Amino acid sequence: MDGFGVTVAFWILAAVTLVAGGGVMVSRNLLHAVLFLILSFIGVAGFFVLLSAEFIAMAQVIIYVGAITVLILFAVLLTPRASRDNSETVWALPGMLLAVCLAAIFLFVVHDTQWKTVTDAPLLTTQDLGHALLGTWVLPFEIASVLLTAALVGAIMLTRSAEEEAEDALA
Amino acid sequence: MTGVIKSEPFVINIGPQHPSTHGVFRIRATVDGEKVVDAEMVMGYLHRSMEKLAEERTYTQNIPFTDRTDYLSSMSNNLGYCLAAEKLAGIEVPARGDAIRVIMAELQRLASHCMAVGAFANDTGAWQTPVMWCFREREKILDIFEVTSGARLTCNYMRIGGVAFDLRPAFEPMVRKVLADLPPFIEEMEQLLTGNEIFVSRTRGIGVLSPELATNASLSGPMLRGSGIAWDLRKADPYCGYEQYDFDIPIGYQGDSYDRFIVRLEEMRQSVKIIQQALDGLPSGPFRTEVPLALRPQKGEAYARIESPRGELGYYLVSDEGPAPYRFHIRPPSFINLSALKEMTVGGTVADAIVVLGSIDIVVGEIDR
Amino acid sequence: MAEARTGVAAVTRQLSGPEAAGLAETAAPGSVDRTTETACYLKPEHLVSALEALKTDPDADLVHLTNLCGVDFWDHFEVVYHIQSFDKNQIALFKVDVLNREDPVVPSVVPVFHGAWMQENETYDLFGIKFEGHPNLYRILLWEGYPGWPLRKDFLAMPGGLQPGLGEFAGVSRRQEPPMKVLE
Amino acid sequence: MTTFLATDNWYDLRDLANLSREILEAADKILPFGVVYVLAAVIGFVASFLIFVLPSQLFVGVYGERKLIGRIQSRYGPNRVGPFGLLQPIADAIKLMQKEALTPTRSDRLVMYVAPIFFVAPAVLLFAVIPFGPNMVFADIPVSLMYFLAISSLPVLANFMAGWSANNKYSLFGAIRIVAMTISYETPLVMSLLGAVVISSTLSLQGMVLWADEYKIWLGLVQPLALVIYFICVSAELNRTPTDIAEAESEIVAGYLTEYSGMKWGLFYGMDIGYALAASAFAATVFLGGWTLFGLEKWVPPWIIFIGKTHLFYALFIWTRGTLPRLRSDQLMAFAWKFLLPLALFNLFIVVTERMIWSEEGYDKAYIYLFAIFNILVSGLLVFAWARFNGYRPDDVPTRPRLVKEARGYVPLGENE
Repeated sequence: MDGFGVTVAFWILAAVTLVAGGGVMVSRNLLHAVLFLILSFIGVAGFFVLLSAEFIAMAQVIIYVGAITVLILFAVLLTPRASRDNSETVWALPGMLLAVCLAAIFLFVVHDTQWKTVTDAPLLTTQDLGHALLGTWVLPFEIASVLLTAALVGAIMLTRSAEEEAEDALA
Repeated sequence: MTGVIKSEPFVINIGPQHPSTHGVFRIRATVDGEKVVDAEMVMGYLHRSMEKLAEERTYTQNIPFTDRTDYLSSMSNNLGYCLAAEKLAGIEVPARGDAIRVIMAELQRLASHCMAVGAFANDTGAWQTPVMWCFREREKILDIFEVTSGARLTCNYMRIGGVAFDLRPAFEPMVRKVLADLPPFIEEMEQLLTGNEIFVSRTRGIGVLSPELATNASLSGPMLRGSGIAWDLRKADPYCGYEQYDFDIPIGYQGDSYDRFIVRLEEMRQSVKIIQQALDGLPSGPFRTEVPLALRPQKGEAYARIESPRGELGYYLVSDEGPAPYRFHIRPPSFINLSALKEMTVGGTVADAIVVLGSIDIVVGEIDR
Repeated sequence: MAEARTGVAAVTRQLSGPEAAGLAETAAPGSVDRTTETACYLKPEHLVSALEALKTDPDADLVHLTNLCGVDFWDHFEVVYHIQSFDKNQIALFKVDVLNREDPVVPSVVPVFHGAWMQENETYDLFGIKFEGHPNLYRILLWEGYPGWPLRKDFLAMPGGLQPGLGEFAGVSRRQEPPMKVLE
Repeated sequence: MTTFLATDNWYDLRDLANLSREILEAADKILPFGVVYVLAAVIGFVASFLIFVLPSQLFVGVYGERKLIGRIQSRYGPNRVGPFGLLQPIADAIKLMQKEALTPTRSDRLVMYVAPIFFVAPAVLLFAVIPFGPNMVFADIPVSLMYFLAISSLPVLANFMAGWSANNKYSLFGAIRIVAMTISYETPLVMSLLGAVVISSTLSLQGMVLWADEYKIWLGLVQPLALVIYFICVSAELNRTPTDIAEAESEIVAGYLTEYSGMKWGLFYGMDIGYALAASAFAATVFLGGWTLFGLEKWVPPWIIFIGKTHLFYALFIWTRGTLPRLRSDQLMAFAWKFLLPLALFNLFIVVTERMIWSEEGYDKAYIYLFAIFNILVSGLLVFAWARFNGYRPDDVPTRPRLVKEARGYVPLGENE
């Protein structure tokens, strides 16, 4: 899975993802930050494609770009205008320090790990993924879905107003 | 954050340049999300002060002004004004003149309702199709007006004492053709719209007017009848010999936009019936009483009213024996029908406000005069 | 309601002045000022109560305020009310004299008839007659600050000559002199 | 796979993939390594977009739509520019390019400029996985259905950017509406497509076409409910007229496009048609058997069959646009959650059960026809029953007003004559 095109694509995607990630932090306008976030998600999806994991790539685009950012957009729209802009700079210095520390730790770990390398990557198809999810790992999969359902119900309960609850109590 | 998410209401201007305000009318709506919490009407963009202008001109010269108030039903406006002037001066109209006036007023009602129904369907989002079909039928009626009076929109056809010209020979076959075409067309509109689930869910229960509010807010015409009040000046206070014709008053069920729509469609059927009868029994004889051009009615006042397509169109004239009316007041139906706009729109969404405005069937020329 | 309707006339009965006055006297004694052949003049201070009584009185049943307008008679104004009944099929004409031309004030009938809202606003806009008790009296057709009241008979004879009144619009007026004083 | 009469010769127009293969092989010999990928991309873009999408946009999307709607509305439609008005779309495009592209002073200028570009790019990408013929698919990836869904969830963000950046209240209305609507309609859309995936057991669009070819039946017949739900959902996501609440002309002027003009608006308008074409192509591929037509594809070039099916499906969009009024936004949302989603779930249950029975019977071909008949009947019944359950009572709505002989004031409801 290497070649000239793949290399070029990797570097382009890396640049896009990193620049967009930086844009999320730097951008003062909250909406611009969300748009940068979308770009970086798309870049990540591109990485998955390069790793021959098309299903994950498509899921990344559908879930992160199609659904999660839309939810973030809703959150932005429901934010009062005064607190909408990214003007909080008091935490810039501590944040920077923390980021540097984290980066150092990561670099250290990456450098010191004995990476297990295989010469030929196993070709995982979508069918294999399906078999794994609904065969071997069916219990964790189902537990995750129950968790998500619980989260859904909880979210609905949180947003109910007092009047609605009174109405339901009557019914 | 506790409790519900708070939202700030903001003001949105529906109009004066908006596809659905039927002219330069403006609703200054305060919305909370999509919900209208307050609606304020802003009008006057088309104000020409006709009532003042009319005080400077003779009674006959004022007829063209009436064309330009409600420009979608100029014949009815001519008729209302002429009736008021005749009442003031005590002039009798010959039988043929009356019959021609009835035919013209009913044709005008058909044309105007075509426009109202089509534009209303357009407001609910039926993209142009109903309005185009309505235009097609309206064109035929406007052709009749053109043959008769020389003008299509501002006809200036009625005169004090009768009508301006006698009917042309081509008139009767043209009207017969329209009368044959219209009932199938109304059927078609009903198939397209009244049976349509989307249309029904958009209009039913929207802009509900209780009969009490409709009466108290001085509404008239299809707005009043949609609320279940059987009141039609052609029946209640017949003019031009409407008592000779057999027709019914359609009334609605619960006073929503849908009821006003079906009332208008049914009124078109009834108009066809009236024109049929008037055309069959069209008397011969003079079509106009001779009236001096510079009419000087005796001192007094007169209030004459007709059932225009939009409702009760009244003209209140005061004479001081001069050649021009001392006071010339129009009771514009679509202006007064707007009285209940706020009550009908508040609580609904912006889309509902548009539907309600469409169901009132306003003509801005008449609102602003 | 069905019984009441048996006596409905086929043609609307135009109540004469004395008839209307009779109805008003029975419904609200002492409210009639004077009568003419066609109209009944009500006292301004009794206007709202009289119309309220006429609206609820089963004999009069004047529920529908059809028309409301002002008339300028040079020395005084009149406000004209055409009120009709659906069940009795009759229409009556009431008037109110507004004698003070400098500061014309009439009680508003909006509490009785919601439909007066628009028409009183229009009358205020074009005549300058103030309706006391109107919830939101503003110039409905012209803009706020329009100089003068156009339907008054003396509108064209304002100080400053023949001025249709556009002088207040910045950029429109080519006049050099300061904006004229308006009749207010 | 059935045998095709199409040969490997480059001049065989029944399969244009031969031609492109010949060109690429020839180019590979002369050009340095890697450039051929770029060339392949260019050929794919030219073949799918410039040759198919652009003319379809102009002559079906613009001209055809205006002409067809003109006939529905009993008028002529464009008939002045060129023969039969055929050059009208080109005249429109020239007019749009000449127009000034206004940007409001207090708008977010950058986002406002980027939005149309961001709107166009996915439309081009969508056609990469659409199979035009047996070999004529530019990127035959195994999860092309997922790819299509993923890419088609991008334009809503461009719409939102357009609506937000204009700093106009109507635009903001349109932006909020389209985002809310897309979230609502994505769910039943995917649920309905899942039925098609379950029965054909593939995520590849080409695989679905081959499935339809093998069993000699369209997926739309096996999954009629899924086809209907897909059509409704896709017209909602594409802002086609019965559900175009995001640019509802009579309510919020033009929604998120209110402040756009010139070619910036033209890109949105043109690519709306592009997306509708892509959705039609997708529907033709998944539900209508793609480039197959019961053996006819051996004689007629398969891509002509495919394009014909796409345009026929597109005509459905035009038809609904010409006849139906628009739903209110809350009604549209309720329709998605209360009506389409449960139906899609019911449909999924039925399909999964059928699939189970089918696999136990050893994938017998006869069963699929049985399932088709069963599903068509059950779908009709299900729609009707669920509508009744949700309170659909068409007989309760009066179609004619009451008639009264005389004027007499208020007539209470019971007192009919």
